[in-house]
Amino acid sequence: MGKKVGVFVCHCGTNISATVDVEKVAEEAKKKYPGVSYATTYKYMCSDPGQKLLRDKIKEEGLTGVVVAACSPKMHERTFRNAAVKTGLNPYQVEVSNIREQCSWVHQDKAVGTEKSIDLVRMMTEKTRKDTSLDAIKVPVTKRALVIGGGIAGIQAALDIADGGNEVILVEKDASIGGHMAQLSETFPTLDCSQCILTPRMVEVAQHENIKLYTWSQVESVGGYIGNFDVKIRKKARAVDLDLCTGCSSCWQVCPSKKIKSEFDTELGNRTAIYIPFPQAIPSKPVIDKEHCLLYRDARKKNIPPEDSKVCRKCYDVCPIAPVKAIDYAQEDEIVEVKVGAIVVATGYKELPNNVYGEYGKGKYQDVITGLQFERLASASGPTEGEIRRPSDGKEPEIIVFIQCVGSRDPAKGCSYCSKTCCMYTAKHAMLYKHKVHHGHAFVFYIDIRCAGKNYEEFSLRAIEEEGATYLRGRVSRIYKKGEKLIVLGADTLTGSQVEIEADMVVLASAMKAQDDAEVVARTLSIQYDKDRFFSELHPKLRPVESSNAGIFLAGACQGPKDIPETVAQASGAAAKVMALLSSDELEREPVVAKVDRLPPPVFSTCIGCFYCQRVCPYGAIEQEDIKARDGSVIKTVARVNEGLCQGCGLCAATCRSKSVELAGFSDEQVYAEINSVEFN
Amino acid sequence: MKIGYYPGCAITKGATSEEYGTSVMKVSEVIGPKIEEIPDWSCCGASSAHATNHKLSTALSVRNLSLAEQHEYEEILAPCPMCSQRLIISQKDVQDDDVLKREVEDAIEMPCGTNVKVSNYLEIIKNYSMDEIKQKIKKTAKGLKVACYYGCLLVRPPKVLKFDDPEDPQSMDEIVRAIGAEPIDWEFKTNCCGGGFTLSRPDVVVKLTNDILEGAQEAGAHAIAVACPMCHANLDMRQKKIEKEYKRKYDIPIVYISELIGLALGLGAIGLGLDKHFVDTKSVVDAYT
Amino acid sequence: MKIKINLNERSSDFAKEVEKRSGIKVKECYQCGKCTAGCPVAYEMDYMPNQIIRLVQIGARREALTSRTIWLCASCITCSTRCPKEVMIAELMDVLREMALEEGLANPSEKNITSFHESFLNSVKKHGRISEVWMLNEYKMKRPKTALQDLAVAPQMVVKGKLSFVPHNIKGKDAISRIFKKCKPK
Amino acid sequence: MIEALRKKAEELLKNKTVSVVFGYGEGSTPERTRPVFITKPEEVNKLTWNKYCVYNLTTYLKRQETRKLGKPAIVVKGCDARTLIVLMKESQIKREDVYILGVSCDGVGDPLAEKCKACDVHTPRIYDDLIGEKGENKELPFDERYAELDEYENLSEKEKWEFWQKQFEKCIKCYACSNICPLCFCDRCIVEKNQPQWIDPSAHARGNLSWNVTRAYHLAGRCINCEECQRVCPVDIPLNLLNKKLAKEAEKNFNYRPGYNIDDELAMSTYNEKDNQDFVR
Amino acid sequence: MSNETTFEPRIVAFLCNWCTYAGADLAGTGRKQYQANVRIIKLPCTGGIDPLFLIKAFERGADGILVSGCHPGDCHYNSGNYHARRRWNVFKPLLEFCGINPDRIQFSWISAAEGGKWVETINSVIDAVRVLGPFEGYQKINAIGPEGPGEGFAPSSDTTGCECK
Repeated sequence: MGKKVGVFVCHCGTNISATVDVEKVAEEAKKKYPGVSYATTYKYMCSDPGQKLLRDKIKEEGLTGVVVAACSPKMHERTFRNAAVKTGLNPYQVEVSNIREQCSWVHQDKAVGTEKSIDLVRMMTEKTRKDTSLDAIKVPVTKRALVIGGGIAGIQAALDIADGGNEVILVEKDASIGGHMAQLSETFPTLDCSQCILTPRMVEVAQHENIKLYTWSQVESVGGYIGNFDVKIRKKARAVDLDLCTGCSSCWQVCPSKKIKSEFDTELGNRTAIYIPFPQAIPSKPVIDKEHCLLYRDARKKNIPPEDSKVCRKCYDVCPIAPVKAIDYAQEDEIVEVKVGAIVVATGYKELPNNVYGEYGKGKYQDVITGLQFERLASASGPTEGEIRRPSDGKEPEIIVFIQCVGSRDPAKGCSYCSKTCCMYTAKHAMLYKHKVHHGHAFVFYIDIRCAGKNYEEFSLRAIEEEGATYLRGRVSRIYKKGEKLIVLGADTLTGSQVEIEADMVVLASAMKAQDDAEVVARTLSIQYDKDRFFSELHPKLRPVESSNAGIFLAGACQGPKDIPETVAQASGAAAKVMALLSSDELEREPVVAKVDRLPPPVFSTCIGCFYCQRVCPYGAIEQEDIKARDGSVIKTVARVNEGLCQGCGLCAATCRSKSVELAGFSDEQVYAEINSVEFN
Repeated sequence: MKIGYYPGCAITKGATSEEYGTSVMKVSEVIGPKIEEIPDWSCCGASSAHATNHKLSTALSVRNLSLAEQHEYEEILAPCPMCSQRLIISQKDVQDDDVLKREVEDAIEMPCGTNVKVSNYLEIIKNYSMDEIKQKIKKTAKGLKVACYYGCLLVRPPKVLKFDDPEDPQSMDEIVRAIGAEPIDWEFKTNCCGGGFTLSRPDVVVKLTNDILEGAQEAGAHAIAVACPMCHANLDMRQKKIEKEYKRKYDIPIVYISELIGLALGLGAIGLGLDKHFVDTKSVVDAYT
Repeated sequence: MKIKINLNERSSDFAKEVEKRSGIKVKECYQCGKCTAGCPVAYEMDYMPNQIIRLVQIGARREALTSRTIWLCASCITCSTRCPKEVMIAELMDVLREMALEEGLANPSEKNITSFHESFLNSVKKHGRISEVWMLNEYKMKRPKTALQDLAVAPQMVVKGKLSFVPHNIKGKDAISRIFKKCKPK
Repeated sequence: MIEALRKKAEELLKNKTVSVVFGYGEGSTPERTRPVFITKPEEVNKLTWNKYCVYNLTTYLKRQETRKLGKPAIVVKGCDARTLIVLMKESQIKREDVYILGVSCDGVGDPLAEKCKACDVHTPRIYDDLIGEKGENKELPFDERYAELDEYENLSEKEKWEFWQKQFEKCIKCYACSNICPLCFCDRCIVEKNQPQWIDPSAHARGNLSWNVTRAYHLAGRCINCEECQRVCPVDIPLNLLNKKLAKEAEKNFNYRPGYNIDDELAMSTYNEKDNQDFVR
Repeated sequence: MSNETTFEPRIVAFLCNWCTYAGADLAGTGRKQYQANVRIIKLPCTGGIDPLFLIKAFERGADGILVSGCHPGDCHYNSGNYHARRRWNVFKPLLEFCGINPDRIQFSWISAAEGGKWVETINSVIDAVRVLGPFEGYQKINAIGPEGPGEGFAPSSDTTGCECK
């Protein structure tokens, strides 16, 4: 028996009916389309009465297929499918014809809009006639989460998920957790000390019974799918046994390589080759920097195993642990395999380096520094113990210039976006400077002051009104050196004049960029990223913490520039999503998955086993299956889809020459019917 | 490969900067590449054309490109940066704009020369003659501190000219290094000298050139090397006036890079045109041993 | 200054007109002022470079075309090179100068500059190349007040053989004058 | 060479390395050869080798009748050997399940077949035994290898359309082209799929373009241009022109030649992030 | 179709669900107007678009086709558009080789945020095909049979090709 399709045309108030004669669409459908046994219109199909109409008619008319001609399926497809389910109709027998976004709103001429709507409804009716009932796919959930990145985003997400009673694995690529926030001096808009508020949370992570921490580690690969990810973590050899080491500090005190530029201090301070990045590091246990360590350099040069080198073994010798020392030169990378149900990506950002702007000296002027470098200068734990001094000669700068939007809002230099945090941190820098150098003068070049946030506007005004920073509206064109001074050529567009400042120091409010390896991480995780290489959220408004890969969530600046409060909020949001996911034992997934045909013997399947599908599948969802005779001999080897892994892109179906694999919901028959019914008026 | 030579009005025989042309020719005879003057070349229109009439400016420039292509040159050397910049920009403009291309072809009564490559003097030396210089060098100017001054037209607009770093170019510095002198790091390599305003707004020129001379002097330069007749004219001929106006003594010889190369190759100072400068170049000539 | 906006006097399409003529995307300027900050001649200008763009953006056609700024621009292209939005500001000045001449709006107080351009091009038109002496001659006739300013260097130039009194005529000078004819502004 | 071939075949059959030898035998006239399937050592004298051995015997690897004969040794020219590489990459045969008797070849057909004119695989790039001298395979320039297409690529759009319409009009959908093709090995060809019927299989002109374009497209990045389809076409459609055009595009855009290097990824199952996209808005 | 009435091209657009379809939605949300000559078929990904679909659309009377999806690097399925681009790289030249005007089969990257680009692109495809005129060549050869598109919309029967039910 043929399918009985019902067509429901929505007026959407007048959104549709103003430019589409909805009555005529319904009439035509009923009159002309085969299989349509019922057609009507309704003011708002998505409203309760609209849904009731749908349910009632499915029952009364015995409909076995439904087309709702309304807004984009992205809006209410789920609404209508859920309504249908209540009547017992399979949700995948319901289709939405998009006559609003793609018709009534884009064509003014009512005759034209009506004609097009008639076509669109017909096409969807034809597809619906070929719809088959599909059942949701159920998959079990592993109740453990992985958090990638140990900055404030990762710390917050890990703590929230762990507090919710789930196991968390936290992976950090550096030797300590803490991220950028640990480097900051004070935080806006309250000016409380960054480390003072961060370190308790770091300690909490270390002590939490539900959190397993891997520092100096990286995620090597991620397989599987929502609820069931298989993760490989590379624990890089740190040359220190974390179980044995007590963090007693004797090793780094004796290390002879003392002049290595400290990454944590943004190269303004030094560290040793065996080191902890900063005093409050978690874990408070060192790592050997193999690039600079004399022993490892010697081993590389002589091409011998490091443990055989005799050049310098001071750290080993001094290590008080017995009988086995905590220093282990022979330590090798270790791969840890874990299964998790959900993943939070919190890999953070990278500050635009100082060598991009030729007109600002490309990094050749020591006293032109970045915002993060200023944070270290201003930080009590920094290389100058919080005193603002010039890197070149240690003098206190009497005139300091801050330049906003360095790298940001500058498509010519590669970032067109606003980094969002610089207006606030520059205001903070100006204040901190004035607090520390009372007689000093602070000038801030800005284009716009963007301080939208609770107490933010007040904070930035305070810099101007109370702290005496002079704001100049204009971008700086050039910085050059003249004697001891830096000449800053700027402008103040409000007075329409050029401004030339003889400065002692310049601070660039450098842009927040995506991490250098963002693309690699994205590929490892199979998530999308945008043109600036920040990871893409699934929906800019309504699904801001979900990535494009189900079960993987985003937190913090890896998704776009963010300040601390926003990062923490998003991290907690991601944690909530993870907990919702981990709260159930099983997951339901849309059954839009591929399927390779199976036929009775002697054919078994029209698949000939060329496995192009396997090669193109982005998810490794295609497996090889041996079809065996009774005696166990292999008759043929054909493709099979692992429904758990398949994400429903249809690449396999389009690649298969014999069309032996099809995508449910977009089957050959359905697409064919749709194309076949493309008939213009 | 045949390289066509487009001197342009300023450095041709009998013009204000003829020593630049002379030294370029003399140097090329020793270290190559071989260059031949493009027959019957005409003025590129310079700033006066592009400042007032885009189509005219394009047609005047492109005419020379078309001539070069007619004579089967694959590359043109235009030592004057005003010329090389105009030729390159005009070539790009007709490449990008079909309507303009048709109009220009109508005006010049020839197909547009869209393929010939236009090179400035530094490019030519860098691409063809660096090894030759190193082999044929006879004298070195050891200890001579040279401020390489590129000006505007060699490096801007960078997206079109695609030559060197617009904020800190290095190609002239490399040449200076190759002849044994010492290029200094200074801040005014690509500042503007006022260029075409030399007659119409000499006051502007005097101010801008003073900044440049001051910068060079503070950085310890013994001489300023240039590759542009306008930069040269403004820094050299106006130096006295600048000194008077700003009450400051400079006495910095302004030399063409081609002259510096020529001296290193052992060519005579007079033949290279070093006698034609307003500021005495003796100190530079004497630095070569 | 007061900018009046009504249907007759102002054309808000000025920016569009400029863009159509030159391909320069004036609307993309967000007024950061970097062009002004780096301009070597800005100190002499009546409007800062960013203000010229602003005038174009808001359709203040007359103010832009009668400005002195457009004539004072030395075409050093520092502005375009450093512009974060890659607006071709120096090239915009060319277009505005061209429009000012076409519409007879060129600011008379920068007559030195316009006369220089005229004299220069007349020499090219006549000979195919620049004859510096004759070009100078015409310029000084046009701008008698400038007659004395370069006297200090002239004799030395003659001595050094830097001023040739015989103009060089190229063979194709007729072709050049035809180019001038065909490229005459409307 | 023939002797060496026969001797090798005899040896392989005798020591049971293989159970059948696919080779060329003499045909009804001296200018013809035919495929022979030798299963007994004493019959190896049926094997021959000459310039009339134009066929690509690898097509018998896909046929049930010949598959039944057991592990084959197969006589292949350099071009045919490329098919073997494709078949291996596409999981249709395993390397160990076929014994490759490569023959060095200076070109076949009289007059010389088109495929031989720009041949740069005179010596097969894969074999177990090589019959004949091992020559050097000098890679010919891209343009030379695809010179045959120039004439057709230079036609105007209208001429192209008319030319191909005239060709496709002749098609009687006998499917000889796909039957002979060693790489058309699907159990069920797309044209045989009737739910839905993407391509009209009936013997009239409707769907002829669809069929011929699809057939060619399905060989993109796979066809090694053995020209067998064209040879067997009863109505003389120059099918290999289409195949060759695709081969040219695949090589130009992906720097890929099917069956040339066994380690190359199959062109149509991989991608390069830097693939050409000049034509994409 | 009579030649006297002005020719209105028939364009079929195959769009990926995540980028271009959403971009077309966005054009609607922004009430950006464009010509109505297009019928959109939505698929999950450009990687899932078999060239057969395009051939079929021509067979069914399309005068032009647009295939559009996510920008490179932006595919919801990571690599679907890269694979699609490979296919187009051979398929488009093949059609051109057969004498089909390149403007009749066009490709674009349009993201979910590029409503404007969608409008621009589809208008320009429509305009280009309008200049080319109807794709009579293809339509002629396919009209020979009993189900030619010239005779109006041919609905699928419920038993298409199915004899066993």
